[in-house]
Amino acid sequence: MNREDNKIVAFCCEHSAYQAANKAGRTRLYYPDNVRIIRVPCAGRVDVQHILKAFEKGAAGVLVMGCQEGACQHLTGSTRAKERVKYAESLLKEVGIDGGEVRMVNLAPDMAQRFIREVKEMAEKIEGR
Amino acid sequence: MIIAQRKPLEEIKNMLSGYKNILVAGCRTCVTICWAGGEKEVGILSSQLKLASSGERNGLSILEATVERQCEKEMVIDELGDKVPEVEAILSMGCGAGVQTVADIFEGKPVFPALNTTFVGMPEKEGAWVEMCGACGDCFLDRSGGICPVVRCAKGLLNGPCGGTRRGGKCEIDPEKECAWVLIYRRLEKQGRLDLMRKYYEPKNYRAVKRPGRVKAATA
Amino acid sequence: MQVRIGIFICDCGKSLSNIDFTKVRERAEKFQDVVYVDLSSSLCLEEGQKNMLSAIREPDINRVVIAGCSSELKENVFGKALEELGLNYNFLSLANIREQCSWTHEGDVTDKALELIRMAANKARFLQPVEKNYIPVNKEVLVVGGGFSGMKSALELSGLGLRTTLLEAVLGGKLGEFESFYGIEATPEEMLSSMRKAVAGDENIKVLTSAEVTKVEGQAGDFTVSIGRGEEKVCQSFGAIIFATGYMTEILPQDFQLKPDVNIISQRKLVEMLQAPGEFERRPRTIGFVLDVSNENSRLPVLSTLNNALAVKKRLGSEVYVFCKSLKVDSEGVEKLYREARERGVVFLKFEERPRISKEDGRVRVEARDLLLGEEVTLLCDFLVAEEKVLPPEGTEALSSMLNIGTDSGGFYQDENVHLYPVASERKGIFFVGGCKGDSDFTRISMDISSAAMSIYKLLCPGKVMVEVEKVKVESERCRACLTCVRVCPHGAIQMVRVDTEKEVAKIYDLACDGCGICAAICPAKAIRFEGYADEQILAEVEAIGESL
Amino acid sequence: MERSSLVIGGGVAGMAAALMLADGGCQVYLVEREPSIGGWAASFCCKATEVCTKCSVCLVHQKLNEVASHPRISILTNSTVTGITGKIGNFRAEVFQKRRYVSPERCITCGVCAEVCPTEPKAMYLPFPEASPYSYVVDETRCLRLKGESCNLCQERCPTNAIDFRGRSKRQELSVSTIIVATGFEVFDAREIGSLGYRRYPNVLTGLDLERIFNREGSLKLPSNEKEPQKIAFIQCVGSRDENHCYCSQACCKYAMRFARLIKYQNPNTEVSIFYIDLQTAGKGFAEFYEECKESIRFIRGVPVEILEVHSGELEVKFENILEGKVNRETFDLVVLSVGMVPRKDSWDLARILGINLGEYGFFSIQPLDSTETNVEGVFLAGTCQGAKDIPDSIAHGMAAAKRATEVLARCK
Repeated sequence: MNREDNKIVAFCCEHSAYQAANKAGRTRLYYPDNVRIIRVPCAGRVDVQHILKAFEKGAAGVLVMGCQEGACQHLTGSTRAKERVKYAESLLKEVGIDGGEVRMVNLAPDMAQRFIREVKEMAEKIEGR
Repeated sequence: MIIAQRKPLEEIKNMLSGYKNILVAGCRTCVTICWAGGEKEVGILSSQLKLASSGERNGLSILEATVERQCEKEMVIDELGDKVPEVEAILSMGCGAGVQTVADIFEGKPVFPALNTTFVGMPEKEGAWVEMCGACGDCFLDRSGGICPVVRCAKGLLNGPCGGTRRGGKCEIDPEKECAWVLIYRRLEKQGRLDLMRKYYEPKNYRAVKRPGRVKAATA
Repeated sequence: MQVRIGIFICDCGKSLSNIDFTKVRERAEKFQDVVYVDLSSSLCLEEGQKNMLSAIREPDINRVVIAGCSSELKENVFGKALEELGLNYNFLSLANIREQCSWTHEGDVTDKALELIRMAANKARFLQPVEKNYIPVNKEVLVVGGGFSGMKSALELSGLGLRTTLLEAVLGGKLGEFESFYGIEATPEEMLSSMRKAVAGDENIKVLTSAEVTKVEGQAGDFTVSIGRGEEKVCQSFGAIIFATGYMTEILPQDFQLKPDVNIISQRKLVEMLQAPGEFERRPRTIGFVLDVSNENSRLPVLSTLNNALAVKKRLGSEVYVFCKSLKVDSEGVEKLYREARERGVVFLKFEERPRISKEDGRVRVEARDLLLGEEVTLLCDFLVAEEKVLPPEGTEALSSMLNIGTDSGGFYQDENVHLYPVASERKGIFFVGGCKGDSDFTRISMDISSAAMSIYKLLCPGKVMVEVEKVKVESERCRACLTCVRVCPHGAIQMVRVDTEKEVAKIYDLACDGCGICAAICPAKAIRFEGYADEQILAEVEAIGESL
Repeated sequence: MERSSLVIGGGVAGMAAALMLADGGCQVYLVEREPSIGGWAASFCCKATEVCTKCSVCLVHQKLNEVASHPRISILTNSTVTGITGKIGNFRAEVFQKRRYVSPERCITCGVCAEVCPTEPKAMYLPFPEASPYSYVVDETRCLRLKGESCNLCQERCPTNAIDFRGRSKRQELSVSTIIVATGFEVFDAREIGSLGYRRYPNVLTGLDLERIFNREGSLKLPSNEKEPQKIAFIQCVGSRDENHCYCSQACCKYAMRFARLIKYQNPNTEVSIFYIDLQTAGKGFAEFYEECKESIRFIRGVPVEILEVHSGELEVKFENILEGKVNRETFDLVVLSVGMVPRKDSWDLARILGINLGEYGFFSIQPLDSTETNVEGVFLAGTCQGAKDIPDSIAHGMAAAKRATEVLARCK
């Protein structure tokens, strides 16, 4: 995967973001097709190394999408994911990737619109670079 | 437990400038426990280095390995022995002792430290560590109720608090830090051993300690 | 054992028009380790599955990738189909080429569909088998706390045939604050005594008085609890624990200038005086109640005030005034009680700023600006019943840190997470019921008690629980015993154990583990492997993105 | 006698009860009137700002998936209970299943039938995206074929021939040992209070409309001109705590405040005020949320009686401002009526079938000390059919009803 393909890797928690993506599909709402959704049991499962490896393999943007912070089935999953995304951002800034290419998103299973807005924002941010 | 902290990436990149293929060697003992040089951090640093060099024409090629304990010759040779010939330089993520053991074994290749070894300490809370012992070679803890004034008092005094202790028992120099001697006083008071604080203790003779220290077991 | 992947693509009744399935089929055959690719039109129906099962048998496929739609319930349908073939149900990897590909993008999406299938196939190459097994659970239950909630929990559990041990210093609790309940004939006293009789008579319930919990170890299904009774210490194993330690009430001095000679009394004192009329030298002419001063958001003071105000009206017939800001009526039947009180002549005065309370020749003077009248109101009353702030019982802090569970913003048990309501805690097998969870009313407390009893019945009644053995596993030779995972696990499912090599390592209890993977992500020594979402499986999916087609 | 239970109503309380019974080892028949289970809350929206406001709507989605994939729960949709005989331990329930032209087992929801359907709006539709059983449904009022015309475009094009217009309704008999009634509530029809102008003025909405708008669009626009509303008023206690509804619907203050926070979060310069009688802010963790609301939302004591649309399309609200003690008029872009819960109109005939009594306000009545037991042994209540409750309490009530049913089963075996 090389950087020009502008691929977005989205780690989606199976309880909220993955369901929101399905809902977007079921209501036939369109969003950019350079997104690749990877299903994880909880946003807390995503490690800093996964995010860096995604960029290393050529991803242009990474989205970590988990539940709302008070509604995570595993209580601290989303909070931990937020901290790790912040840490990943600082590591990427050291390497020169500091245009906000990695982002933590909090969703609920019915927020198809929000999922689409986040994906579109990330797609525009990468094109703009 | 030895606590260490990773150097900023800028510093590491400057060390490695001019070398194209590198071995990043982690250590599975102390630096893993303090989240600085374990297998996970080896992966993170390698990804960063690869990303940093992805811009240039022939980017870095990086080998990753993690030694069981970098301060043991046999373990270093066992883990890195066959990888070192393929690389130009070694970036060791062990503590100071680890880096030097690797450097002594592989004399032919430059060995660079990726971490700053900071102190001997304990976890304050999950993910945060605090210094507890300065390895001064002449332990004073029996006379200070188990709280080391050499390290935990900013000025390292041995005879009671300086005159500037703040209200609430905070240190004069760093308002968030507890004054070590106030802690010592309270503990000794609880144990009824306040007489220890009435004795006068000679200042420590730091020059007497021959560097580098050496300890030899009787049976060795 | 060589990985041989079979890919089964479903074109959903030929309705996914923007995917060229012939091209997908050709390209899919070239993926790594793929030995068989099959295209069918409705995999989710019986006929679709039949030909899939027969296809798997011939070239002994041992990993299955299904590219189709998203319906989760199909996952365990395919899982069972694999098991029938003797394949482990974990050898299944799904790619969603309908909701996440064909339906959400315009134009031709064949390349994206191909990529999604290759991601699933790449992940399938690293899948390991997961076995299921039964873990025996202890069917004894411990109930801590002997108040109304504790006794009722023990009775309800015994109704389901579960044996319980009830710990309490004194049986009784908070019912003493109520003189009577609106709409219920039995007085609180009678209810409590009948409950005590029932508890004493029930052979499923063993009562240990003046006992408290000193230490809890182990996990759901097998807690070892050490109970201190005076100097004697008992250690016993339980399958589940219910905490019903109730709440504490306290009249905040700064809200009510409590001076000995001023007649400011608590609800309990008022009830005692009502039950023993001789207490009053002479019949009080006016009694005042004050609410919403120390805590604007609690239901219990409203319940006790309305019930006791009605009781005063019936018993003494004296004038009753209630000062409140916003009356909490969102409990069962409280609006009717509020209406009944008003009809009986109880006067409700609503204030915005806090009323000023002072003493005037032996009686209590209350001044406040009443909203409905729009002017200052001063009231001289013989007795003022002060509002008591509902507080968590002491020892909550110590017990919750010993159990490694969180408390909510008010300091009560049970963290404020939506998934824990009504009675669960972060740790499986530990439940909270009644006032110790925070301020609540009687209908909700009895609902809590029944839900807790049912949740425990669901967990313990079969005597064994089916778990996925070591789905999340600590590799003991890599583990450095740095305790990070023990501290991070939100469900307290990880504890340190001594392994045969005399080394202490972390161990994940399959029954308590809820499969979130937070420990696997944070482990600095990469010692925890989460089968199904292991690092190499996630990175395999990432690598498969964008590889040359 | 293999233990089995009948749950009438597939809303959040019915699902919670069914899951608990099934996990306790009992075979459950879940009878649902609509083509899909989920009830009201399945179409509600998540009201989180940065942090979750604990409205528990995501629990409903989770329960929907769990019920759909549970081996011991069999879902009968489009069905109602027409007769009950027998007593506790062996009730015989007669279930009438309205004909379903699209068979849920065969339908793979490929959407081809909806594409070819000539009607507008489509006669062939999905109840809602997370419907369970996930299958298309025919709307009898709009389908040309059912109006007598000869059109079977969808039947020809369906790849798994799941559509069969000759399907007839079925009558089925289930033998169960206990029954749990979870038939839910109805939203108070705000048109009953004519002076509030609901349905007369486009910019007067109810809490239910807001839920649907946020669920579909994700943000709020003025129905009249699709612009962002600048000034919004919430009116509490519409259809609760009045003469013929002498109860508090428990959920309206909470959902009104959550919506107000959500709207302020989405565009902070909108002015939001809430008119109330007594603000219900009790509940776990709600005190902190109420403190946050106080800073950004204007609370006015006193409930308006009249809304008139003035020439500029704005709504003029006439209310008695109790603080100042005089009647004010104020204009708003949008007014939301926080409607309460009223008993279902058809609970009369279910009461007749089951022989259970109706309470004072039309909800089913309960025994004094237990909010799930009815006067008929073996028949229990769960959720809002017994009285107004919010989502978490309905779940707790469903679990409590399941416990009572299991306890009675264990005793009567």
